[in-house]
Amino acid sequence: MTSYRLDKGGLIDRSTALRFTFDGALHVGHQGDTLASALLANGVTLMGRSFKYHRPRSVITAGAAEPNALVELREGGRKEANTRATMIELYDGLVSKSQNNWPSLDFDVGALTSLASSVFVAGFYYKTFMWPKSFWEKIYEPIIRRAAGLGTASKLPDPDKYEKSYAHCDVLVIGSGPTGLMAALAAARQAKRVILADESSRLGGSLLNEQEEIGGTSGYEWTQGVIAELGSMPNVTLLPRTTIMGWFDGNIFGAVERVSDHLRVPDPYEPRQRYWKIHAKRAVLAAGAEERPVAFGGNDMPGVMTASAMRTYANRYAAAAGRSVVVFGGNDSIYRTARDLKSHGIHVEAIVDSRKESKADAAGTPVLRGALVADAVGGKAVKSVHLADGTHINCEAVAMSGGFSPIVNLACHRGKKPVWDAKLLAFLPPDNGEAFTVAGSAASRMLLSECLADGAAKGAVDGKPITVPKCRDEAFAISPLWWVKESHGKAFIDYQNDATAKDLPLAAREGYSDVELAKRYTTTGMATDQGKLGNINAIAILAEATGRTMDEVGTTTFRPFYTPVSFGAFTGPFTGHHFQPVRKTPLHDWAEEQGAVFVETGLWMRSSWFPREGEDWLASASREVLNTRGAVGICDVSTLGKIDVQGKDAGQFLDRLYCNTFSTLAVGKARYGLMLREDGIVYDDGTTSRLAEDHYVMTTTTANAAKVMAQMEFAHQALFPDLDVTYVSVTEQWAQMAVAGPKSRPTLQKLMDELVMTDESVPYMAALEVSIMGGIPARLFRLSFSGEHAYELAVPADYGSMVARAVMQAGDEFGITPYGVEALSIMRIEKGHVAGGELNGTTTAGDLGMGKMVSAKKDFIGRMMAQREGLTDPNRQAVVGIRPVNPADRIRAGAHLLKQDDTPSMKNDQGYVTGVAWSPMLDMWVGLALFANGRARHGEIVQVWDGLRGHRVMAEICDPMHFDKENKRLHA
Amino acid sequence: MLIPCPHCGTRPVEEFTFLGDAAPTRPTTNDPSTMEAWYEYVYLRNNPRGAIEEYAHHSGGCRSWLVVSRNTETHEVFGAVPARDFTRAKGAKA
Amino acid sequence: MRYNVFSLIKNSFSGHKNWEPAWRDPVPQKEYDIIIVGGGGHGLATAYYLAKEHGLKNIAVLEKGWLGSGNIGRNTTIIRSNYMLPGNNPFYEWSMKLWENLEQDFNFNAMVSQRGVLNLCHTDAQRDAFARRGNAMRIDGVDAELLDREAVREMYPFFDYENARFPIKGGLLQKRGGTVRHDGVAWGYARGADSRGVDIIQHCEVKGIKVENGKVVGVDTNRGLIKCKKLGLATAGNSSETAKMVGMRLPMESHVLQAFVSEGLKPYIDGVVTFGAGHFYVSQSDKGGLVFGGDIDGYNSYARRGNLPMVEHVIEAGVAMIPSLSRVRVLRSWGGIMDMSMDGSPIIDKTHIEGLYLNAGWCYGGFKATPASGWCFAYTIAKDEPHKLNAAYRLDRFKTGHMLDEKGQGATPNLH
Amino acid sequence: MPETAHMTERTFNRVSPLQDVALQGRFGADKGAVGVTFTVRHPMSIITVIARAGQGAATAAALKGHDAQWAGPDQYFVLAENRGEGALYRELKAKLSGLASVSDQSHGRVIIRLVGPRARAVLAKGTPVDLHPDAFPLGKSALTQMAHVGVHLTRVGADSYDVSVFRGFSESFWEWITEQAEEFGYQVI
Repeated sequence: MTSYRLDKGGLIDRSTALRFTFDGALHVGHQGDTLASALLANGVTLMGRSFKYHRPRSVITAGAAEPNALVELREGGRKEANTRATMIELYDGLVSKSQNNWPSLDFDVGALTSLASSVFVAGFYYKTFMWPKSFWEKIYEPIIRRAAGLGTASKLPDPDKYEKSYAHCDVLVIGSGPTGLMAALAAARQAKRVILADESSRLGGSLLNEQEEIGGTSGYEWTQGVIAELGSMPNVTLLPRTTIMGWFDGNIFGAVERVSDHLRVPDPYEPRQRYWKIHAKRAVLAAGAEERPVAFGGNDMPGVMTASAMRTYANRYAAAAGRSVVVFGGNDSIYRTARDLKSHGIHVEAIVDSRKESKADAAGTPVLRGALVADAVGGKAVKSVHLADGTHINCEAVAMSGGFSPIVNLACHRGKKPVWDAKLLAFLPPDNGEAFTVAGSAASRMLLSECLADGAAKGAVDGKPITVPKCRDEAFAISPLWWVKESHGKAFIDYQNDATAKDLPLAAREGYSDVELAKRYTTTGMATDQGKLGNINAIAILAEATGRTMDEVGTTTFRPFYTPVSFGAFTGPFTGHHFQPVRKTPLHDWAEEQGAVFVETGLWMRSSWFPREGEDWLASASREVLNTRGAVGICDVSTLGKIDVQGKDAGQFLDRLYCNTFSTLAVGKARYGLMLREDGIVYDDGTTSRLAEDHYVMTTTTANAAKVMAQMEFAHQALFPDLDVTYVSVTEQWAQMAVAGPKSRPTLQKLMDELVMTDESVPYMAALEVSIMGGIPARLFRLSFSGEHAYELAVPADYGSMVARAVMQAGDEFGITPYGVEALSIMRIEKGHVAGGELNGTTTAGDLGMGKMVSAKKDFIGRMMAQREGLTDPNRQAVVGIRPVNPADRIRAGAHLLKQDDTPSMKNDQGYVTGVAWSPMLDMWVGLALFANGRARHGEIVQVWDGLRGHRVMAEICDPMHFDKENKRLHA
Repeated sequence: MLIPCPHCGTRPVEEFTFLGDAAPTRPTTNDPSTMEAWYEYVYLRNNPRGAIEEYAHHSGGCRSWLVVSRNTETHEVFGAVPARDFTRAKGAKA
Repeated sequence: MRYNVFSLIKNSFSGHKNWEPAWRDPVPQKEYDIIIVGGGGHGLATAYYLAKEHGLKNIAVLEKGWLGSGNIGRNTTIIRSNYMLPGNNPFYEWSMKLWENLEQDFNFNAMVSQRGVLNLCHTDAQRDAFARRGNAMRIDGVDAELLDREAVREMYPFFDYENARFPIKGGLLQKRGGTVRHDGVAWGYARGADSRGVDIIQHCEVKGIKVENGKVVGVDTNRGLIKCKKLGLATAGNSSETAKMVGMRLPMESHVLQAFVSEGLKPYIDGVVTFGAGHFYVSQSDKGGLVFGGDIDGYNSYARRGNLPMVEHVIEAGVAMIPSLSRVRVLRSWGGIMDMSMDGSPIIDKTHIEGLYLNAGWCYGGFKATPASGWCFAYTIAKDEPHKLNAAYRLDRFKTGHMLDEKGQGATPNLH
Repeated sequence: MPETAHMTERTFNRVSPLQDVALQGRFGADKGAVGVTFTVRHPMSIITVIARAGQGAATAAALKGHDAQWAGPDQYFVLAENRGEGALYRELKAKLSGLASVSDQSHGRVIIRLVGPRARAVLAKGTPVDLHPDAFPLGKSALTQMAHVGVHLTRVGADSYDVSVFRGFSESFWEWITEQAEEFGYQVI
């Protein structure tokens, strides 16, 4: 054996040669290897450095619980930190780097912290770095932050894709070892819809790692038969490379399928990972058991690993952890470990069995009974071990086994705690009922025959059981083995966080004896493996230190995620511009033709301004205003919410929704309405038109359309269910355009099929159904947000752009212009109309100057609470207009208002500017503000205080209506 | 969490919007003497640890308001009825 | 024993075997002058300031679980004072000032780190709202800066500026905002209170409140009746359940808020940043984990755990803000129970029962308030009247219509 | 409705919001048969019918013979191809007078049809509804969400589904759903 690759055996394809690098060094492995097994086979045992002391580390496990062998995988935007080498399937061209070391993994300056490790005990940082005060942020903390952390994350966008999917099944089986395969088979043969998921690259679980016999053949051969049968059944979905990472309410399981992580880059059209939400009627947890390390000195040294890991590397990956091995533990599994290793030609120096007696067969290996490994000796690799009795044994590796912890994590994600079994020396899963059962070694069934039978039983709870194959069982007996106190060196409990066995008694001594406090104080169990290996040892040590039993100490809380999940998986395809859907109006194409600049308004894209050459937004918007007020303009207002309200009680229903009255509205007319919340605060506003006796169409603001719809549904269904009314959003059915300005009527007249537009036929606030352009059904409203003689024309959406073009053509002779929301906003501020800045969820009808609209004659939502003293106080801030004393001055939204001579302070604060606009009509900045007792203070000169932007001007409080106070233009 | 929508069948929580306890009843008069009752209706909640009947809007589905029976401590869901039926039943009892 | 580098080195020579407990594990006495229910941040801070500021001695803190097992131990560690309403702003700024001197005050390194809190904006309306807020801060002497897009890009060049659905337009920065090691706050206050004679009694659950003639006289606990003259309730998350013991219904609902931490990384993001077009905020702990959160799950809950839809919702927003997060892994999620009040603001007040005081309704803003909350609650209990800093946090404000609604969402607790 | 009546219905040039988006051709994985075939059903008549109080059964009965898809309690989408502008709306409004509210949504929604062996897998990437034939048989409709967008989903064949979304979201939704089909290979006809 020149390398550490065994001459034969293993589930690797020796005909392949996969080239990969680790810290720049080129190595070769085989298909079927993990990065960890390939490194071991190449004789590379130093794989990383620990968090605090920068101790040299190698693999401790061969699986998902690995705390030590974390690497930076891939490069550029695909770089991922902290990837467990034990879970990385080797591929040709793999690039990996060690982490948390400088200048190199082999020579790491950070390891100097080990010299001061007697100071750097658990929680030391809470006791120091406090003097001098300023040093914490300037000196201590930056050093700590640089030293802490593990890998370096990329700051480049991820080029790969991710996907999400739902799945439904009758039975979800988690884990595909002997238990899981039997459970899946039993359920599948009953024609249940089955999903079988396993985190490993191949199904088979421990049967891929161990030397077993089932049904007269090898465990591996047996898995191949079962997997083939399952694979042929249409009711079965097999999900290898899929980690079930959480169990949630409703028996919903979160899972991540690593679709392409075993490839250098994903295939075209394939995602890197797929996130599954699995709705399972029933689930069986067959996740197996985690072997626990033993706390002895140097139990973190490269070469020391769990016994099952060492077996797995030999059996599955044909990789030897060392040429000569000491096997140490307190249960019978150490004997099969020695046997397996020997079968591969690895020399086992001795079995060190902490128990004085054991019936297990050592098959010729020397056994030291009642003995303990106290320290591993070496540095970057094990050279020997010292036993507690002083015996010294040379070896290259140590296989350790403190026992087995059932992998109960998922079964505890919904709050129940595992239960200690003093005989089995394990925390058993809690009872979660039929919907989620635990089987096999995850339920502490330690014999293969028990696992097969348990899987078969729990896979099919009803109907005919399937036959359980015969198998060879390995005897199993266990005694406690947690911490070898005779150790001289550091004995690690939490490898990654460098929490040692001595840290726990210290925590207890200082008052942090509750398991949760001890965890937080020592950071035990807070590393990327979340205590999968070490927490059990911590509990045992804490129990002893405080004179409690294991169950009195108890576990910390098991929480999602079973293993860490990439942000990308949870994000799926909703990245970048696809974060949220884009909503386009029916006039979008037309607006684009007109050169619109669009702005995000909620999910909508609205046309904001329509610049001509050389214009910035202000120049464009100003021109649009002047053009509209001077002649005619057209604006896309399709985003306003439109709700069809029909039924015998439609008017009555609207009366309940709005603070003013709609049941009295004449057919063919529109009315402005103000809607309150039940707490008396204004919710929304808009016009509602009556198209027929039993048919209204409501409009809402763009921002509140969905909320208002939900409020209506609530009001009807939960509050007033006996009203005969229906309502449905028709927002998207209609393309709606405002046509405003003195030439709006002659412009629109050209489109009308029959209607002759006059003040009599289309009076102010008219709402008519009309026919345009040779038969297109349309709705014509004489409404005005701009303050001009204006209309809103609604046409079925597919005709929207066509009609808008026709309006443009019709208005051409008048010099029509498209205008956007910027111009709209300027005109509304000129006119003192309230919008989002004033409808801010804290203003009352009175604050907005609409107190008179509030009916006292009927019940409506918000009526009673609006009467509270705090909402009727005259000193409340009310909407006012504001304009600079010096017309050359600019005021800005968000500036606060102070009395003329007051100094800035919150006590002196009188209100703030809610919205401003450069008024091209008035040739100055004007605004609206919320101002204490505002309506009584028109004419007052105030400071507009904008300390945030270093700006302060004097301004006059005035009527909100800055322009055309008599509303003459409306009727012009 | 799965909610058994009486109209759509069982759907997951992501399709629903919640509005809290359905126990408070909107007073039926606007008489000034009922201010206290209105205040309690709008602001005070039992906020139980355990069983609750709560408003849920199937906003990502049929848009019906439901009253869901659920345990706030375990998130166990017992059932759901249309809010309309719940309100009528409450009215009938009163 | 004072904590400093010398005591640390000295103890290292004796194998750290001579450290005194940070707090005693006392047997409850039969009677106290003041009992605080809830051994979380606010309760412990209250006891600390009662002892320190008001010279009171005979005080107990009763905690049903372990010390700091509530929201003090499960929040995302952010401190800031970027409020805008007159009832809120001075209170939170006082809290910030207490944070700035806290560690020297209680001799415990809680790692107060003023790394800056940046709120991003993505629309003109948001920027106007930030201007209003920033000016409300500045007008009272609180630091605030309004940044434009390029200034944000300079701070965080790896955010999405090119392909974003909702482009970043700027942000509101409070440089004095930052993070504090949350457990350290609980432990520092506990140790400080204990050293001033306060009995901190863990695993002592209050089952009932004894009221005689309209006056509090004690509490029934799983360790028997404990008498008191004054009783302060600081049981956020469970406030309604505690108040029920005296027949009170509160204006709040309990909701679960999830929080998350990523695997440890080398320095990635320096300050605290809040996304403005979705529910996501993030900072990086000294240990290297990205600590982040978003919104409450939305349904009433006393379970300290949430569900996947909110996990997705939060992380989608995270990647929208920082595309490279895609390959970072989230390690752990957990949940805390929030008192979601009817206006998003808390209550620190007396009650209609003599000697009974209420500290509740913190929504998900309780951590940053810890020092001022304890300080004001201690004042309110000691003086039997609110301090002017917590004068607006009245229980009856909903009845009178004096809500403190920063977000303008009204009486819908899950929208605050 | 007799054929002659249709002859008098007026039609105008309706522009689908997907006109320049749903381009014909084969896309995504290019080996083997396509997994999904997409069609935009346009122009369509789509009418929302909501029964008035107590008229649920009568409304359902009156809709017999129409392509009426369930769209909520006592609510339907009534669909038809090749009808003139507003024709089906007027017809139903007359027919259901007093029984139900009728609102024209013909322009407000866009229907995308998916046909093919992988159509179900594509939809499962969006909706939590279990589309197994036992749970979602032919003719069944569901209101649900996909990719943050509310949809109305109907099984119209063994491996065929109609998905209807609000017009304004249709382009965004199209981008999402076709991307989900890339791994299977898809065509647009």
